[in-house]
Amino acid sequence: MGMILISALSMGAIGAVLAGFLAFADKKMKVEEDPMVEALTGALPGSNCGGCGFAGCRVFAEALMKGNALPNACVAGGSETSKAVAEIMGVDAGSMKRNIAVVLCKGGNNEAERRATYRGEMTCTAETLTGADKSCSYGCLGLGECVDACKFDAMAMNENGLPVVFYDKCVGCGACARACPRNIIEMHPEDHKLFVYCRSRDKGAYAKKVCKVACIACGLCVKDCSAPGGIALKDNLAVINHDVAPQNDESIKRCPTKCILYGIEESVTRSNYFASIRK
Amino acid sequence: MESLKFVRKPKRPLPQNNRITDQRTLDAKEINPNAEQPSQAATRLIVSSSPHFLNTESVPKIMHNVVTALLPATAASVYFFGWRALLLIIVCVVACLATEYAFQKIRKQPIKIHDGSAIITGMLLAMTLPAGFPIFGAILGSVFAIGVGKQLFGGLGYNIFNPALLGRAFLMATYPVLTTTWVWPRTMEKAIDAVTAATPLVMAKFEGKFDVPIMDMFIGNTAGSLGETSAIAIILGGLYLRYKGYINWKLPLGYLGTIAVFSAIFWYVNPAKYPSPLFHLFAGGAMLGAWFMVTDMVTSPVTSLGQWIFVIVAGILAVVIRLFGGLPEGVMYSILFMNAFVPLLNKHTRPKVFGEVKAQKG
Amino acid sequence: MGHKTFARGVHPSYYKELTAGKRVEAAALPKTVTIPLQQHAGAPCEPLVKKGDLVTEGQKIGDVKAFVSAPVHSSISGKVKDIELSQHPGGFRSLSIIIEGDGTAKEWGGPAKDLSSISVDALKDSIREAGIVGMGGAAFPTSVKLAPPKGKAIEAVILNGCECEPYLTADHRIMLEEPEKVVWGLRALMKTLAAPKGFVGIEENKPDAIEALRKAIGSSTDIQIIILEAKYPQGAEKMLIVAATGKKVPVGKLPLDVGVVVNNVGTAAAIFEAVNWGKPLIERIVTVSGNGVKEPRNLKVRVGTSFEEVLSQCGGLVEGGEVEVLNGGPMMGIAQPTLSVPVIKGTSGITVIAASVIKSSVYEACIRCASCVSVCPMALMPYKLGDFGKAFRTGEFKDWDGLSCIECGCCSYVCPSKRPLLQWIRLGKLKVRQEAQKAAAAK
Amino acid sequence: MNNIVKMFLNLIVIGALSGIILSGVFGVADPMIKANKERELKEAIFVVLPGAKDFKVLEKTVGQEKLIVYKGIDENGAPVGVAFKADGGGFQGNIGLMVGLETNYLKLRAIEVLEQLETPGLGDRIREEAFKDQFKGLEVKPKVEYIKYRKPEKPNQIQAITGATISSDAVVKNINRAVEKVVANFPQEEMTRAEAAPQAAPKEAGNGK
Amino acid sequence: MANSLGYEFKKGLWQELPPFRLVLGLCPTLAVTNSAVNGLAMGLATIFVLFTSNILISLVRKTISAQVRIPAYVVIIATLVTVADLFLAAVFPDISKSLGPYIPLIVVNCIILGRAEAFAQKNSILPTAADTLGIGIGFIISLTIMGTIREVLGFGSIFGVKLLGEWFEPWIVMILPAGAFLVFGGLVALVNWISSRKAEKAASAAMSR
Amino acid sequence: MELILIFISASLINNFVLTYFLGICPFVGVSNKTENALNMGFATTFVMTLTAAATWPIYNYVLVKFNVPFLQYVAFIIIIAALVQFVEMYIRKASPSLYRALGIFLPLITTNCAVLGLALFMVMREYSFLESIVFGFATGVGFTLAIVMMSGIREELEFADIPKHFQGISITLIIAGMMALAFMGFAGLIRG
Ligand SMILES: Cc1cc2nc3c(=O)[nH]c(=O)nc-3n(C[C@H](O)[C@H](O)[C@H](O)COP(=O)(O)O)c2cc1C
Ligand SMILES: Cc1cc2nc3c(=O)[nH]c(=O)nc-3n(C[C@H](O)[C@H](O)[C@H](O)COP(=O)(O)O)c2cc1C
Ligand SMILES: Cc1cc2nc3c(=O)[nH]c(=O)nc-3n(C[C@H](O)[C@H](O)[C@H](O)COP(=O)(O)O)c2cc1C
Ligand SMILES: Cc1cc2nc3c(=O)[nH]c(=O)nc-3n(C[C@H](O)[C@H](O)[C@H](O)CO)c2cc1C
Ligand code: SF4
Ligand code: SF4
Ligand code: SF4
Ligand code: SF4
Ligand code: FES
Repeated sequence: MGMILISALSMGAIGAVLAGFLAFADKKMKVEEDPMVEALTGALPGSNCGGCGFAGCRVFAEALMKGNALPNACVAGGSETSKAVAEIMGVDAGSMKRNIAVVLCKGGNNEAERRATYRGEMTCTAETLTGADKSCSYGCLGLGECVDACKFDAMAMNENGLPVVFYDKCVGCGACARACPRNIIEMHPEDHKLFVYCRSRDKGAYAKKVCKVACIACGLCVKDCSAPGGIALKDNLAVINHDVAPQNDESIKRCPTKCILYGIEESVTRSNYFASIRK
Repeated sequence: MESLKFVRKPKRPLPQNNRITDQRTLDAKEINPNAEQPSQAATRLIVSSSPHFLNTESVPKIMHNVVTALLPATAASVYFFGWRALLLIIVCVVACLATEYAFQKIRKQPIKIHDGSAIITGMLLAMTLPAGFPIFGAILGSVFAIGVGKQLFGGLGYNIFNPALLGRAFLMATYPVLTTTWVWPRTMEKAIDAVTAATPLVMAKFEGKFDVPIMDMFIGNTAGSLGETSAIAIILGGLYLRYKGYINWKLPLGYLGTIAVFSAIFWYVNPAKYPSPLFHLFAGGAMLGAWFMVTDMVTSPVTSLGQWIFVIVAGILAVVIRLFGGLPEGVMYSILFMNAFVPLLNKHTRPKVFGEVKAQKG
Repeated sequence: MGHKTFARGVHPSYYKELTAGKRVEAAALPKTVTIPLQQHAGAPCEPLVKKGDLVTEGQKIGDVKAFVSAPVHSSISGKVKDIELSQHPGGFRSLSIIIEGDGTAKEWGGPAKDLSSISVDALKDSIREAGIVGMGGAAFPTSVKLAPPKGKAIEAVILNGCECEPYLTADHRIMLEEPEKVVWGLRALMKTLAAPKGFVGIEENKPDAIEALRKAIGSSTDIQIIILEAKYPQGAEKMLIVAATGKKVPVGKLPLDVGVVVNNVGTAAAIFEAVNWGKPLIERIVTVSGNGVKEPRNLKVRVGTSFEEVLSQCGGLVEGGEVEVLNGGPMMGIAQPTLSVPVIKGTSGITVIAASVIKSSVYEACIRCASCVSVCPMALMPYKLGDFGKAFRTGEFKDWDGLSCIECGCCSYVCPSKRPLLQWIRLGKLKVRQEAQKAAAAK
Repeated sequence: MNNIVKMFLNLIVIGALSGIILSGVFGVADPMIKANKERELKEAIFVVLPGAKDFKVLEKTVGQEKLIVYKGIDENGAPVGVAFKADGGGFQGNIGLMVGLETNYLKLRAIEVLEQLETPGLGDRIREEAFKDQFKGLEVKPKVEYIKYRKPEKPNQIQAITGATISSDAVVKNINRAVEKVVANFPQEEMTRAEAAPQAAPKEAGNGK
Repeated sequence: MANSLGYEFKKGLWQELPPFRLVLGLCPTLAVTNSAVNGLAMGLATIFVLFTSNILISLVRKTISAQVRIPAYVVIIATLVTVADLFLAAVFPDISKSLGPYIPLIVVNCIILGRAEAFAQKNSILPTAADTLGIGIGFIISLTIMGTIREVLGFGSIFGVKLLGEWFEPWIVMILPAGAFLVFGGLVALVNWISSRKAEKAASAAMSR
Repeated sequence: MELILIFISASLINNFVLTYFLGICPFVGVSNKTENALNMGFATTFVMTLTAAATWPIYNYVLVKFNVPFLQYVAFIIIIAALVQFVEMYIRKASPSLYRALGIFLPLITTNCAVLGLALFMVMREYSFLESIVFGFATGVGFTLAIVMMSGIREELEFADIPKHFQGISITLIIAGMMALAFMGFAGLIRG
């Protein structure tokens, strides 16, 4: 009996001491924290297992806040935690129009001239460090750095050496646009449908010589556009003002090189693309 | 959360594993035949990043030279242990090559077994085994050495530990008795009547005897693993490599020097209890380790200071294990242990950048 | 006997015998020239002429107010045909003035003036006005080097006659054929900078040039010739300075911080012509060499002449197969995607490398052989920098001193796995630069 | 403040409950655990002292160290030998032995391995009968020795296990060390003295001490 | 978060299979799995603690204030572990011996506190029971598999029954620490491979539609 | 001498991580960057030394005295938890810069079974007070050594071409296995 008493008393005492200690700590040493980090930390398991690769749950929460971690990195909590975290962090997805990536070059292997052969690290940025082998100094180099940058499997290189964006997969993160050293990819709201698929600011004669589908700045689309100022020529290139130009196909009809196109991108979804390849 | 992985780039996939392919030439020539050159239509211009001159060294060249350098030791092992030694070497080499081939095939990588590095691993692994070692064990060791020790890290160049030694360490842990069951060399069979032989180091450790004539150890006339017996054959190969410029003198000499100096201290204190430095240099795997394993480029540091630290600590550890450890030989473990430090050494012993004035951050 | 040198470096095959014995010949007068408005480090020029204008040889056709810049001049007489973007030998496209020649050429010449009769300001002025830039490759405006910040005393001017690049012999020929100009130019540099000492650094494999310069210097002691080991990159500024004077240019500092200015021997000769003859930098010696060109030669070429035209005067390219046409030597030169690019002020050579020597297009994993580490003249860790650069890991790239790389290419040269280390390091530098720009823009 | 009270209550209650539960469980389990230990000890002693039916515990304190020997007696109370523990480091960790020595301190009766961490299949073969049997009747004067690869030649020699020389060596060293201590500290007369015959009923667990 | 009980149970068997998918509780997994029996025993001990402690925690979760959450849970867990330890020592002394200090270390097994924090603390008893049973059974299975592999290769036997014939030369490394790491690493890779195969199949099924 | 032997034994020969499998979770979790690993190692060493110093008297003067050794697990874990928390708060107050470097790793240590294992081994082996402290410190050093070595290797492997399914913890554990093989060389280094 004595032992039971001793045990109960000593454990109770330890508990009391600990509680006092923690109460004291709670009052005296509390450090003000970002409420968002608090909320995130609360949503995490708190077992500080380190499984996420960060030193404990709080650090992980801070990394989440800074955008250095993915919500699903916590292994201990599993899917529930990921969901909860995503909820807390959740940007109001519904209120924003989706952006998607548009590749503004159609000069692939079949259309554009390559005046030399490039050897070296096979990424687009690396190639731009040397005299690039493509004659057009604005066009896509075709080494797929953008495809590598896409973390959502929303891009692939086609047979013609040009990147394709899958309309159904792209989440509009813009990683591809940032990766492209030639700034060929632009992010656009998905209701933009009319694009000049060329970035060449070379004079028409040269542009035409090196690429069959270059914009040669002939000005026909500018004339055909029903809204004045919808399309303008700037630096030897037709530029569309999407706020003004009607998103239809009236201005593309007379383009001699077919570099201005309407609404082709949305038809490419991931599955129909791969289905077409398989055939 | 598994992301789907398909052929992301059909037709002309980006080079896998960073290999530069030459596909572009084909594309340009075939698809765009009228891409004209300003002059000399038949000559194609190449663009690449400088430098445009490269020297003529190549990985296969280096590796094949190492194989050549191992030939004297191979010959010596066959001379001392008979055809069984050759069989063991061949089995290891073939098993290593086969494992490498299988891995590269499974991973759909270009097959690179001709670069010779797996041959070296096989030869060196065999060199660390006793002549009577069973064939199945040799195969197991080779598969582990190449499969786990090298290919799991991504193949040549990425491994952290010396594959041959890892294979040997694995065998040591798997079959401790078989790996330490020695046979006498043919040349001294009738000298001793016992069934199993004892290497000089085993005798030193467990019987306190280290009276094996140094000359015998130098030539290879003692019991031991295939490659640990004939010091002269190994030195010959090592000098060849040094002459060819494939090894840095710091590594073998630093390692051997440390062993000699450190063991000399003990020897000086108590020559009756501790063997002489010469004994340490020529016994066991010290020579093989120093000339062929410490010098493995992949698993040794790249900086000068790092190399010094590597060999000195490894040398001390080898002597400590030999003199005080449970095992008679410490060369293998000393090298493996230091292999694990190589990344840290490389990172923290960077040379001072040209013109660097302030002290390097520690 | 060991000559003076620096630590590390490599010994590529030099192949200088192809052109070292050949006198400099004048190239044919080009029919048209394409003169890029950016032929130098620093701000590009703005055109001073319009389409259709008539220009004369030596007329200034482009200039800009910026301090770090140099004017450009017409290298022939004729009519401005166009001003447009065209391929630049640096691998980009730049605005260029295209001039159609009238077939006439001007005679330049005159006696050497007495240096003491010219004021420092006059010297500086004529150097700037003549558009003189460094002819050792980087094309840094020489006038900038001649205007050190106040309080920095220059103790020595070093002339760079190393020419450590394989194939190239332009500097060698200048020293051999016009040593007086070089010495005069050096003295002019010393005067403008008030430097008491002058050095000429020459690799030991050019004994005839050393002899010629010795003669030109005569008995005076203000100029000293330093014989250096033939090793690449002996000609790199920092390596030359440490070999010649034992001083190390600190990281992130300029030679003038250790009281030294380095100039190419060709630059010195150009200064002679500019000051004595009033001839701007419209012509330079170009070594055309390599195993891909039929008749290697040393040519005196007008700036703006297309590579194609220069090469055709050397028998043209070897037929068939693949070649690399380089602006410069094989170690640092820039490969050209087209032959329509013009020779510019910094074109010290056109090297053509044919298939047999072209880099293999495959590389292997790094086997950590340490070769790159042991040759890097800047004592960097190229194999790591390559990895960081390739992966755009700018933080680590900077931590491992990637920005100190002088892009000499020794690391790529020695790598047995044929890894394009320097290209990756360039990627890393590019990303660092871009990030810095972004950070600056954000402010 | 409510919260703080709650904190205190939480921890005190949980702590106290834990104490109660544990002491309860301990109360039940402890006798059983002790019995297990006792049985183990007894079994080991009887193994190394064949013929013993009971034992008597003798204790001595030498310096810091407490020496314990178990004097085995047969049904008549006649001493059959002394048993004692011998510990010491082996290849991987401690090797704990129970050693049975004849009362004349000349020969071993048997040994038993109580505890060892040696490599399975190698060093742990010291637990095999073949190895332990070698110690039966082994002379301890001048001391126990091991010999490698060959059959023992002298009456104080055993053959080491091939590939586990170190473990064999450790066993031998442990025995020598322990025997030496026992011999030095427990006069032989103490051992040869007869004891009262053991009661028929097995002893109550827990008072072996 | 209203998942069915069946789901909560099943996810521990594959989706969150510890310790391969849910990388927690590595220490016991590696340490005690040198034979199938040990693995099983450890698994059982763990599931006992996991189940009871999480049920308790789920019961009291509302009454415990946030600041003392972890200490309170730890006390509960440690109490239960002590119970398990005493029980094993009293009833199965052999197993208790071979598991050694790893039983008390269940206290700090990350799985238990991890599940307590991640699940029990937020859910009522039934889902908690399903979750812990699933996770616990997954853990038992994993440990037993690890133990089996190591025992078969290291001793040539399974649950102590000789499986491979005399020809088999046991791989002693499998019983050593190194073997534990290697086998575990290999199993993790295997699990990765299987799950990526599954995902690929699912994806290609979706695509062919 | 005894103390030196304990030190070598606990840090090298019987390295907690590589031979007793204690503290594997942080060993795997926090070994991806050398800086983190080093700080984690320091923090653990510190806590381990303190734990040894704190649990020894409690065990010997309280639990044994009152004859309630069965409370040791509960008591130890509470002491450790409190200790870690106390250290964390103290450092946060005393030196914010040190806290930034170390503090974040401290919570991780509570659930590091190496710390509890240390206390248990200490009791089991009946170390004296001084020996316990050396043991605690040496164990921490051994942990630091292992985790720092691993972090160096993992940093190097970031650029390696590891087969997909082996990436991450799989290869980490396999490397740990190789390190365990290498550490086997120390076996038997110290014998009685
Ligand atoms: C790797 C490397 C090699 C160089 N080699 C030479 C050379 O051989 N000759 C030379 O005149 N300049 C060479 N330079 C350029 C010099 O560093 C320096 O810029 C030049 O000598 C300055 O003179 P300048 O401004 O008159 O051109 C080299 C530069 C680098 C980075
Ligand atoms: C931003 C910048 C400023 C420089 N300023 C000076 C200067 O004030 N004085 C000088 O002598 N050189 C100056 N230099 C020139 C360098 O020292 C060096 O000669 C030039 O970059 C060409 O060297 P290289 O041919 O070795 O590459 C400057 C270079 C750069 C990039
Ligand atoms: C994995 C491994 C485990 C070992 N385990 C033991 C052991 O338990 N006991 C032992 O005495 N030696 C052990 N050894 C030591 C070696 O077998 C050592 O070489 C041997 O003791 C030498 O004795 P021998 O002369 O009988 O071969 C082990 C070695 C290795 C590599
Ligand atoms: C000088 C030299 C020594 C080598 N030593 C070894 C060795 O000890 N073990 C081995 O497996 N491979 C060795 N190799 C081959 C190769 O480097 C090795 O297979 C790589 O470690 C595999 O990535 C050596 C290569 C060279 C050039
Ligand atoms: S990287 Fe982002 S923006 Fe670009 S295609 Fe992929 S998901 Fe779309
Ligand atoms: S779009 Fe840009 S990044 Fe993508 S392949 Fe073309 S050049 Fe490269
Ligand atoms: S890292 Fe830069 S400086 Fe060093 S060798 Fe390579 S290119 Fe030259
Ligand atoms: S030279 Fe090449 S293989 Fe050697 S260390 Fe450098 S990058 Fe690696
Ligand atoms: S189970 Fe030991 S640290 Fe996680």
